[in-house]
Parts: sequence; structure tokens; C-alpha cells
Amino acid sequence: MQEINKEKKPLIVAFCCNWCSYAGADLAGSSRLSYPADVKIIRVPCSCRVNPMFILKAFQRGADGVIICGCHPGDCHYTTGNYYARRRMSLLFSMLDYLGIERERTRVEWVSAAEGAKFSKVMNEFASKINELGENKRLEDLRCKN
Amino acid sequence: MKKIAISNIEKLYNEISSLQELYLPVKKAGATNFAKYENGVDVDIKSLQTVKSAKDLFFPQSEDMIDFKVSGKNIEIKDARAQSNPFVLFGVRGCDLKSFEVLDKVFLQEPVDTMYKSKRDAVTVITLACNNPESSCFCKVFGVDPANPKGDIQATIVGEEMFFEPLTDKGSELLSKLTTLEDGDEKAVESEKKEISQKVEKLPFVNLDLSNFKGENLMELFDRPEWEELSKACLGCGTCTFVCPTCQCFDIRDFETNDGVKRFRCWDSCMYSEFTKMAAENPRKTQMQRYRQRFMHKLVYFPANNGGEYSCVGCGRCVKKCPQSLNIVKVIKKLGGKN
Amino acid sequence: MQKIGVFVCWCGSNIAATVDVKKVAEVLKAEPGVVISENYQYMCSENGQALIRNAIKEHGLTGVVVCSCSPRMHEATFRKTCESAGLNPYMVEIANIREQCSWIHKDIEEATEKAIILGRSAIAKLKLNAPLTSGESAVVKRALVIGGGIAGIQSALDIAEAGFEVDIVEQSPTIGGNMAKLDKTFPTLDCAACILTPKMVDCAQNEKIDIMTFSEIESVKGFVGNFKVQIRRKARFVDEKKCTGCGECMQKCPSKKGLNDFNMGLNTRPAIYIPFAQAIPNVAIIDPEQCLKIKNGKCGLCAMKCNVNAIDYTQKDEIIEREYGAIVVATGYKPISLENFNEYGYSSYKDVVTSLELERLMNAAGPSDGHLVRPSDHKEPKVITFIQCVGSRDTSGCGKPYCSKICCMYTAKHAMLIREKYPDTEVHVFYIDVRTPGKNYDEFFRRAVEQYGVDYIKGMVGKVYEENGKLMVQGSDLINNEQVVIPSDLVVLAAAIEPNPSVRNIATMVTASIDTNNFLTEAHAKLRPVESPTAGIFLSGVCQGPKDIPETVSQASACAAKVIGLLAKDKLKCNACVSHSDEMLCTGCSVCANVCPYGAITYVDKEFRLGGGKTEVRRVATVNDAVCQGCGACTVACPSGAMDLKGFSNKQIMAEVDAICKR
Amino acid sequence: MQKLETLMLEKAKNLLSSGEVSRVLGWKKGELGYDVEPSVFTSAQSLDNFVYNVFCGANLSKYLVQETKKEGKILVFLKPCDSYSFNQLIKEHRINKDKVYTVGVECQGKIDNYKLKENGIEVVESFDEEVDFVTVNGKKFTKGEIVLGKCSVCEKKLLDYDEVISINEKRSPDKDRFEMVKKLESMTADERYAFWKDQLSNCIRCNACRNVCPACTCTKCVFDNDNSGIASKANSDSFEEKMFHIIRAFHVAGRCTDCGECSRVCPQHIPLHLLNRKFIGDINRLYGTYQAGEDTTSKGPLTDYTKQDVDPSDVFGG
Repeated sequence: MQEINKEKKPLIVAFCCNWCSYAGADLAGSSRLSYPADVKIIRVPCSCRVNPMFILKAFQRGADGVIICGCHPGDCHYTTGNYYARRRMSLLFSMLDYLGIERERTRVEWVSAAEGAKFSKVMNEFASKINELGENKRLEDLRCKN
Repeated sequence: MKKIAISNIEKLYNEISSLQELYLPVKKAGATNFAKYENGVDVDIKSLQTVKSAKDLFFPQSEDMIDFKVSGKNIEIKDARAQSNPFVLFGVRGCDLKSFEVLDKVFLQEPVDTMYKSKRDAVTVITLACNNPESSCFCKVFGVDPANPKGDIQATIVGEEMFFEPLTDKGSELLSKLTTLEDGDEKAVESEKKEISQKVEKLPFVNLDLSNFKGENLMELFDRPEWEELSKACLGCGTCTFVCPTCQCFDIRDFETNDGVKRFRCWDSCMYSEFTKMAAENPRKTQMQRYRQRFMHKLVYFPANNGGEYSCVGCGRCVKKCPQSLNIVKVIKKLGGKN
Repeated sequence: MQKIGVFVCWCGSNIAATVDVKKVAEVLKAEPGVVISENYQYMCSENGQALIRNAIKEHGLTGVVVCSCSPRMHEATFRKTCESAGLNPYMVEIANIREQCSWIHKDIEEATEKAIILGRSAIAKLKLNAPLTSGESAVVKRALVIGGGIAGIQSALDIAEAGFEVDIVEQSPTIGGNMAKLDKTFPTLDCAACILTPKMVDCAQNEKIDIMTFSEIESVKGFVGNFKVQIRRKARFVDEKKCTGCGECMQKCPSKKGLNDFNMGLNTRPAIYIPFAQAIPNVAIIDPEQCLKIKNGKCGLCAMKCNVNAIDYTQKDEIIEREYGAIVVATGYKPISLENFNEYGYSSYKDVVTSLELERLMNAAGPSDGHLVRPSDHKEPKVITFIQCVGSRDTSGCGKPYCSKICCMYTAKHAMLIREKYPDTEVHVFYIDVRTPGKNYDEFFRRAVEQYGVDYIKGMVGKVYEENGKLMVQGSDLINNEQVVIPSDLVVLAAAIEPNPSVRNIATMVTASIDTNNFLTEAHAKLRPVESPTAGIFLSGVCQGPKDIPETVSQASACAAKVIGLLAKDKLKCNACVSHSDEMLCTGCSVCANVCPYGAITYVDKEFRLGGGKTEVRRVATVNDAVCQGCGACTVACPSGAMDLKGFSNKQIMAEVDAICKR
Repeated sequence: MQKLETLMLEKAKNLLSSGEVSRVLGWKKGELGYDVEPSVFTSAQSLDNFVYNVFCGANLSKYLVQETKKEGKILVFLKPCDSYSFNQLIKEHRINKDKVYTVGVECQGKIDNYKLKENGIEVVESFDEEVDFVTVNGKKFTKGEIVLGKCSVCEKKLLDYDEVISINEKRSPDKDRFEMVKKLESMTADERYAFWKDQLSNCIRCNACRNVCPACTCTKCVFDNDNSGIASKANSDSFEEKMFHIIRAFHVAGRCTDCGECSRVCPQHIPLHLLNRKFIGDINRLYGTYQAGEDTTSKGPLTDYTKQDVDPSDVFGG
């Protein structure tokens, strides 16, 4: 544990659907298209698997930004999953905004398996936005901070 | 006897808080609760009652106990109990003051609850007489005199002035340090107290009969069929227990932090279906059983074990706050005797 | 107590050049639960796999974390490795430290730190993994084909050819569908009946094929490999087994005023009839609305005339239940109703016809014995005007937004055939675009214009009205930029086609998804075009989208190949990462079933013990493992948290979140 | 208005005596005039305490989840707002409709006890209700002054019932239902954050909002379930207040009928309905107007979609 650099760097949790976006992230990797190491990816079968609880939990634990990536609408491996995800996230993000939590901390992007470049671009942009915003103060749980 | 003009009272708050931390009723987002006095807070001594009772100061809703720090396969254990500095609790009404006696019986008996005790020892209580008791008040039934709450210092509002009378050494010591106060006359206070007592006599629930609530009637009361109807509308929420000044049940829980575990205790409610979850589950399976437990505890079990002391102080918070208008008065009227 | 092994792969220098793999292995070794942590040059190599296998045996590992390339690359490999060493294959987690770490970061310290975190996250998830086994279900080796048009016929023949039994359920009294009504077919101009009827006969004669005409699907239950289907065999009042199709009854029937559906209502037929000469089955049917015996008990001539006693006026609908392993939907199309297109005068003038009606008018077996005459006065038309895209590519809301695809070609065919047979007839065609991609299609169209002198006018028709016994077609000529009015004898409308309306009901029964135009949705637009997203449901022909005959036949055969592939299996291995419902938490609210794209969730009333000898019946969800594909939509829709996904459980994902956020 | 009560009582007595129903779900008189409580009556005699007046704000439909599991049929009186919750519960298979006899009753708005207290009324000795006014202890109020928040914006109608008891046309709402939501939306993020921080930090996690909510009928709530990963009993940190209320609002999104019970029962007067109403407003705006509980069959907005739905990034119009 002592090896880990404790200097406060932004932390971004990315939920990627297995079929498109996770593959897109892999393609970004095999194309050597870099993005900040602040981005950590969690593989889920589909964007519709992402429960708002996971997103809040990530913020509670100290994430500064959360991004959900799925197949483009109409291309879902499970036909309709991302349509549900789209509605759920639209409402959730709007609610977070309503509570005064910076709206830029959450994002949904559709990235196909062929869009390695887009994946990298999205992550770079998102990471720099989160860097600008700085530490997540409005949805933090002080008990989790060391 | 000391006094201050109410128009000047901010000065008093400032003076007290320069000596010790001061907690008093503060209105925030439309609700009044005890909170720390700080610049800019909206002190509310006009409201008769805070939503949460003053027990919050000794037995807060949630309180850290132990920290476990985990590093690789090592665990380090740290005492996380907060040390309490002396503080002043201002604006305590007679009912809440009475509740401290009840809580002391629970927490200060062996084994002493150190977390409670450290805060209880640190406090100087300034009580406040109730100029205008409400229809939901029935503290007199439980032997409380809302005109004479015996704190370390007893405060009474008379007209545009507030009077202070020290009743303990702790009270005298604090009062002697307060330079913003001037000398006051006892007569005004006496007549105010009389007026309050007269008001109390006119309250609708002032003559509740408790005579049935005796240890020897325990089984009979337990089996009364009226519990079913009394509890029918109960939602099983914890409002009554959380606003109650004498409810003292808690749960001990662990919270996983980023580098270990925080063990804390927090209020629990016997009204919850998850309460006293044992190997299998809550032994009280129906809401009726849980509802009965709460009132049997306050009116029968507790007095049976504590020299006849009821663990209700008649503050009437449950009367005001129950979402479906169930409350202890309805129970007493049904089962207490000649009501 | 968990015993976890961590295996960090160098991937040659792919990982090792930017990630300090030794350090990663060392740091992860200190994690609670980890008993062994190794690094190796190529974990996927035989030696690397042997390292894992040995460690599993030596240390009695309960789970394995491999820090390597993407799980999309080698997850299957390492699962097999572990399985061969006796560990459940689902007790393996991969930390992607190549594609998502070493390849995108340059700084060694940074990449190493991230690799450690990804490794921790995998460990955290693995600790909550449970051994999973894929369920198995038997396959009923029989297919159901819904619809007996050319698509259904072709699919059925191909499936039967492979040795499996097939039932064709057709709602009309004969198979053959729309193709049977066509005269000639493009681009070769061979006669439709000549190529279709032999296939129909093949079906009838194939002992693997059971044809159920005048029948409808009543209900579908079950799932891939195990469908239970109820079929309503509607009463035809003629015993199919006895009737020889001699036709004697038709001659004698006194009630002859029924509209002949087969001829698009252009002529009449008796109450007892055989739809057309080559109908399969070649069996009569009675229209009860028209039959005097059935309506008022006075007649019975046909029964008297029938030598084989096939007539049964009291016959009732019958419901039979059969089991199938696969279902092919081949419900086809119908031309749209033209009631929204009054400007073309279809309902006002007898001589405004649809293209399908024209097919019958030109067909030798049609109402005019193949002699092209106007329906109104049976005179030969001298000027014929075709109007294209009637209701196709129409975004006004009156018609359909899509291109019906077949109209350009069949109109060229019609024009050509008319000019060929009646060279003195003038033929005009109003069109928006002429779309003729396809083998020999454009050549075909050009022949119509160049060789047969058909007058193609680019422009829309404003209206059709009658003047002096002529149908005046008023339209714009966009190329010459002028308004034209063509006095015509016959106007032919290329009506858009739409999915057969029965498909909606069928889609609901088989839980196949359907698009806004009522076409069935394919599992993948490009890669799985003949499968529905619902496992075991296959799409053949126009029910999936507009197609011409060659395309339909190719798709029907492709569809059959998929069905054969399924029926050839004895057992189906189900997806192991499926949803499941915690019955103690489920409230039976149905929210989960509403979002399930596969219809995998059903509800049962179940009795639960409440304690104290009391019980309570509650409605709870159950997931069919064979049908669930594991998307997880239900898990988020479920407010009580009763629904969870194996392999990607709420707790597992939250453990990953926690591990990532620890720092 | 007292006439309504008489008609209802008559109906209850008739149905009980005819054996059509074995129980009646309604409201029972309290001790102070305003402390009316929901109750189940089983005999004509017990109906002596039956009451229907301006203090019957409590929504009765949730009680039917348990009541319809019992033997026999139960008569329930449903105000317009209760009816929407009732329908939603039918849709979610939580109530057995065969065991309920529904009677829709007219409602002209129910009094908020807190507002009454603010006006110095401690015990209700007498009151007179008109459509637009109510006179309590001789003091005349316009309805807008003292009715529950949910009633001042109520647009709900009487729906389908076995029977309806109604005399007067319904009072029209005093204000726009989304007024406060819009006001919050027009604030800056900092202002909104400050507003909710003040409000939610008062939360004592008594669960009254959850337990009264007719959309919260889970056998075990995720917050009570140690296995859910988000179980919590107290707001030990400011995060947990938000977590609880966001997740709760999300779980009832598309299912919440806006019955306003959450705000009515909150001991700290947190305007919790503003969270639900935010979702309702967003749903109406983004996916077309939808009123949960208006029918018993339609798909809820979160179990439905269109291909043209906006992306989350476009929700804010920026």
C-alpha cells in the first residue's frame, strides 16, 4: 500500500459495456491511443447493467468523475439495453444537477468497438474536464477520505 | 436571579460561546433542532419544541466507536470515541430535562456507557420554562412541572426579558462569568410560573390515568386485544422513536472505508422490522408486536425495573409527528385506566 | 477461506516494458486472500498455463486472477486452463493490464500503479465470484414455420431436407402465399406458378413436412429448444383427409356470389371452393358466411354430391398443441390499404387497380383468362398509366417511410409484358426514382425503356379524375418541367407493401421485437440478419423487411441453415451469467419483465412460510436460464434489488468500484 | 361537506350488513380534532368513529397490500390522489383487485396540521368546510392558505371505481405543480446545493417517507438489506442523506403518482416531493406527459423507450 502515490490525482471510473465500448477501449489500447491513467474501466455486460447505486458508490468512495460507455443506440448487443440506460442516466444526471452537483462529473458516451480513437478522445476530454473541476466535494463521504 | 432583555440576547449567546461551546435550538430549512451556536445561525427559542429532542447531545444519532485500519494483511485498532469538552446546552424544556433522568438510568448504570457519560459530565444545562404549553403536552402526567425545569440554570421568559436562576454549583459558576446579565427581580418570574401552571391545568391530556400500568398487570396488558386496533395504521417507520427524548435503542454497525472499517453506533428503532435481528430474524414479526413492545416498554417494563419511573416524559412529540396520528396518548386512554 | 492465485503476464515486452510486472506481483501478494502471486513472460503459452494449473493443484487455489491482455482475448483460454485443473471456470478474473494499461501509458510508475489497482479490483471481484455452471436443455427436433408463402415453403423444404420434421402453419386455405398470385417473375419473366407449384407439391409430398392450412397460432410458451405451441385449426367444414379435390361440389353449389380472394376479388367463387387449381392441399373449403346449409339449413347439395362423404357442416375449430425446437416466422406481406390515397381514385374508379390486381388480370388462370381487359367494361385498355411509390417512401404519415423495394422491378415487368403482348398499347410510368440494384435488374429496366419504349416520366401524380370515359392522370414531369395530363384507360398503382398484420400478434406471442413499421427486428442488422434477438425465433422473408423473390428465397434458406444448426444439437448449453431473482425480496411487480428483451422472466404464485405455522402466497419472478442472455436490464429496473446477475452481481461491481477508489 | 360523510357511512354500513364486504378501510376520529387516523372497521358499531373530513389527508391505498391478502372483501374509500396510487399498485400486482370494493370520494383538499398550528389552532373544536374555504374554531381560511402542499397543486381526477360519492365540482389547483421545481432549476448549482444541503441535513432517517410511500412496497428495502451493498440505518455522513433520497426517488421514478405523502409525513418538513416531482417534470419534458397510476396497464417511462430519446448529455439543452 505504501507504494501507492497518495498525491491527490483525479479519479475517474468508467463503466464500459462488454460488446462495444470495452472493445473500443481495447482498440484504443492496441492503437496506442493514450489517455490518462486516472481512468479506470469496469467491464459490464451492457450499459443497462449500470445501476445508479454504482455511480453514487463511486462518488462516495472518492471518484471525481463517472462515465458510462455503451453501444450506439440501435446497436446494442441485447437490442434494447442502451435505450433503457439512456433514460435512466438522463434522469439520474438531471437529478444530480438538481441537487447542485456539478453536471460535468457524469457523462454517457456511445463508443463502438471500432471507435478506439473516439474512446481515447472521450477519455482525454473527460479527464481534463474533471481536472478542471477538481476534487469532488459535493458527493463525497468524509469517512472514506484518508 | 439575573436577567437580560430578549432584544439583547445575541450578546449572551456570544458570551457563552466564547467560554464554552453552546448548543441551542436553531431553525434551519424550516425545522428547529439543537445545534451549535455559530455566527449567522437562526436561533429559535420561540418554538416550544425542537423536532429531535435534546438527547441528541449525549446520545447522538450516529457516533464513532472504533477505527480499524487495514494495510495488506495487518489490522490496526484505534479508539475513535470523541472526547467531549465542556459545553452549554441552552433552552432545554422540562420534558427533555426529565428525559435525561430516564437516559441516565439506562446509560449510567453499570456497565457505564462511557460515550454517553463523557458528554453528560461535560454539560451545563440551561433550562427554559414553557410559557405556552401546547395541546399535545402532557408532561404533568409524568410529574414534570414545565414552569420549573430544574437545570443547572433555570431560565424563564417574562415579557421581553429572560430571567436566570442558578440551581447548581455548575450553574452558579457559569452564571457568575456572564457579564452581559444584569440583576433581576424574582417576583415577575413567580407570577409567570403561576400563569404557566394555570395553562397546564387546561391542557386536554393533563389528566391521563396511568393507574393500570403496573408490573402486576403486565400479562393482562400484554394480551389486551386493543393492541391490534391501536397499531392498525402503524407504518413501521421510526419517527416516534427518533423524536422521542427517552428512546435509547441503538445498533452497532461497520462502515468500510477506503483503508479499513469504522465501527459506529446509531439510533435504531423497535418499530423497524429489522430491529433486534437475531440468528434468524426479528422475534417480533408483526407490526402489532413491535408497536406493543414500544409502549409496554415505556409504560410497564421500564417502570417495573426502575422504581416506578415511566420512560415517557409527556413531551408530545409523537402526538405531533406520527405520520398517521398514532401516539402514546391513544394507548394510555385505551389501556391506562379510567380515561 | 479463499486462496487466490495471481498471475501477472509480461506479454513479452508488451506489458513488461511499461509495467513493472514483478512489483505488481509482489504488491498483490500482500492482498488478503492471495496465497501465491507469480509473473511469467507469456501466461497464455503452454508453459504459462501449466504454471497456473500447477499452482491450482499445489496450493488448492479457490480462484485465479490473471493480469494480462483483455479478457476479450484470453478469458476463454484461462477459463479452460483452470477448468482442466479442476477449478470452476467462472472462478477466474482477468485484469486488463495490456490494452487498458501498458499500451496506453508511457510512465512506468504510473502504469505500474494502475496495474496494481486493476489487479486489486479483479481480486475484489473474484472474492465474490461463485462457481457457475451453464444449464443444459434438451432440443425438440421439430421446427414450426409460420406462414406458407415462398419464404415459409423454402425454409420448410430445406429443414426437412436435413432430416428434421417441420410443420407449416398457414392462415389461408392453401399454401403459396402472394407468389402464387403472380403472373411472371422478374428479371427472367418465367411464370411464377411454374416455379412455385413444384415446390408446393414437394412440401405436400415430403413426409417430414406437415402442412396445416386455414390454421392460426393460438399461443406460444417455452423457450429455445422447447417451445409449446397451440395451433387453432379453423373449421373448413370439409374433411381434409377424405376430400380428393375433384371439384364436383363447386359445380353444384348454388351460392356462387363469393368474392374470389385469390383473384383479388375481381371475380366470384362458390361457397364451397378450392382456392385455385394447384392449391395445396387440394381440398375444398366452405365459406360459412356464404353457405346456405350452414346459414339457414336449406341446401346440402355439396354433401349429396360428394362421393367420399368429406363434407361436415358441423365441423368446429380444433386446437392442437405441439412442441418445437425452433420457430420460423415467415408471415410475409400484404399491399397497404389505399384508403388514404383518394387522389388516385382507387375506391372511386373500377379501372384504377393495384399492381397485384394487374397480376391477376394478366394471368391465364385469372378472372379474364389472361386477356388484359379493364375491370369496368372488359375492353382492352389502349393507354395504361402506372403510378409508382403509392404509399412508399412517404413521410407524410399517410403511407410508409420505407421503400417497398419490389415495385420498380415489377412495374418494369408489367410494362414490358403489356408492350410485348399488346404492342399498340401506350404505357406511361410516373416515378420518383427508379431503383434497380440487383443482378440483371438494371439491364431489365433498361430493356423496358429502350427496347419496349415504355414512357417513364419522372414526377409525382397529383390526381386521377374521370373525363369523357377516360381516367385523366394529372402529374408533373420534372425533367421537362411541365404539368402533364395523360388520358388513360387503366391506371395501375404500385401500392406499398407492409408486414402481414398477423405478425404483431405472433411477435407478442414469441416475444420477438418488432420495429415501428411492424417489421420484425433481427438480432443484428448486419451479422445476424435471419435471427430474432429472442433465441430460437428465426426470420424468413418479408416479415423482416421488404424483399423480392430471389432475396426471400436466399434468406429462407439461410434461416433454415440456422434452424438446422440448432436442431442438430441434442442439448443447448445456456449462458451461465444469467439473472436470477431472490424470491425473498421479489414483490412480483413485473417491472423486470417489462424491460427483458427476451421474455425470459415469468411469474409464479409461490407459497412462503411466515413462521408460526402461517404461510403466504406471493407472486415472484423466475428467470428462464435457457432464454436469459445476461444483459442485466432487469437488475437495475428492479427496485427491491431482488434481481441480480450472476458473474456481474451488484456486490461484485461495487467491490470493483471500491477497489478502484482505494488509494 | 358533512353530507359526504353521511353518504359514505351509509354506504359502508350497507355493504357491511349485506355481507358484500367484511371490512371497511377509512379514517377514524382522533383526540384533538385534527389527528384523524387510518383504520379498518369491521362492524357497524365500530363505524361510530368513522370520519371523513378535511383532516383525512392520509393515503389509504398502501394498506390494501396487506389487507387484500386477508379473507374477504374490503371496502376502501379513495380520494382522487389515493386512486392513482391504488391503480399503480394494481399495475404492479401488489393489490388483489378482486378483494376490494372501491368507492371514489370527492376531495376538496385536506388540511396541513402544521399550517393549522402555525395559525395557533391547537385543538379543533368545530369546523365548517366549503369548497374554497374552511372555518376552523370560527376562524376562516381560504383553502390555499392551509391545505397540504399536495392539495394546493392537485389536478387529480376521480378515476374508475365500483362507485363514486361526490357532490361538488372539484376545486381547481391554487398554483402550478412545478413552480418550485422550476424555481430550483433556475437557481445556480451553488444555490441548489446550498438549498438541498440545508434541507437534507435535517433528515433523521426515520424512514417515514419511505414507509408511507405507496410506491415503496418492497418486502425488504435495499437500505435495510445488508446484502444490497448500500444498507444504511443512519445518515452518518452527509453523503448518506443524498444517497438515500436519490436512490429512493430513482426507485419510484416513473411509478410515483405524486401523492405527496412523503412531504406530508416528514417530521422535519423536508420537501421530499420536490425530488420526485423533478423526475416527473423531466419525464414529462423528455418522454411525453405521463401520469403514473392514471391507468393499470401502460408501460412506465423507465421500462419503455423510443429510438429518438435524447442523450443524457443533451438533457440540459446545452
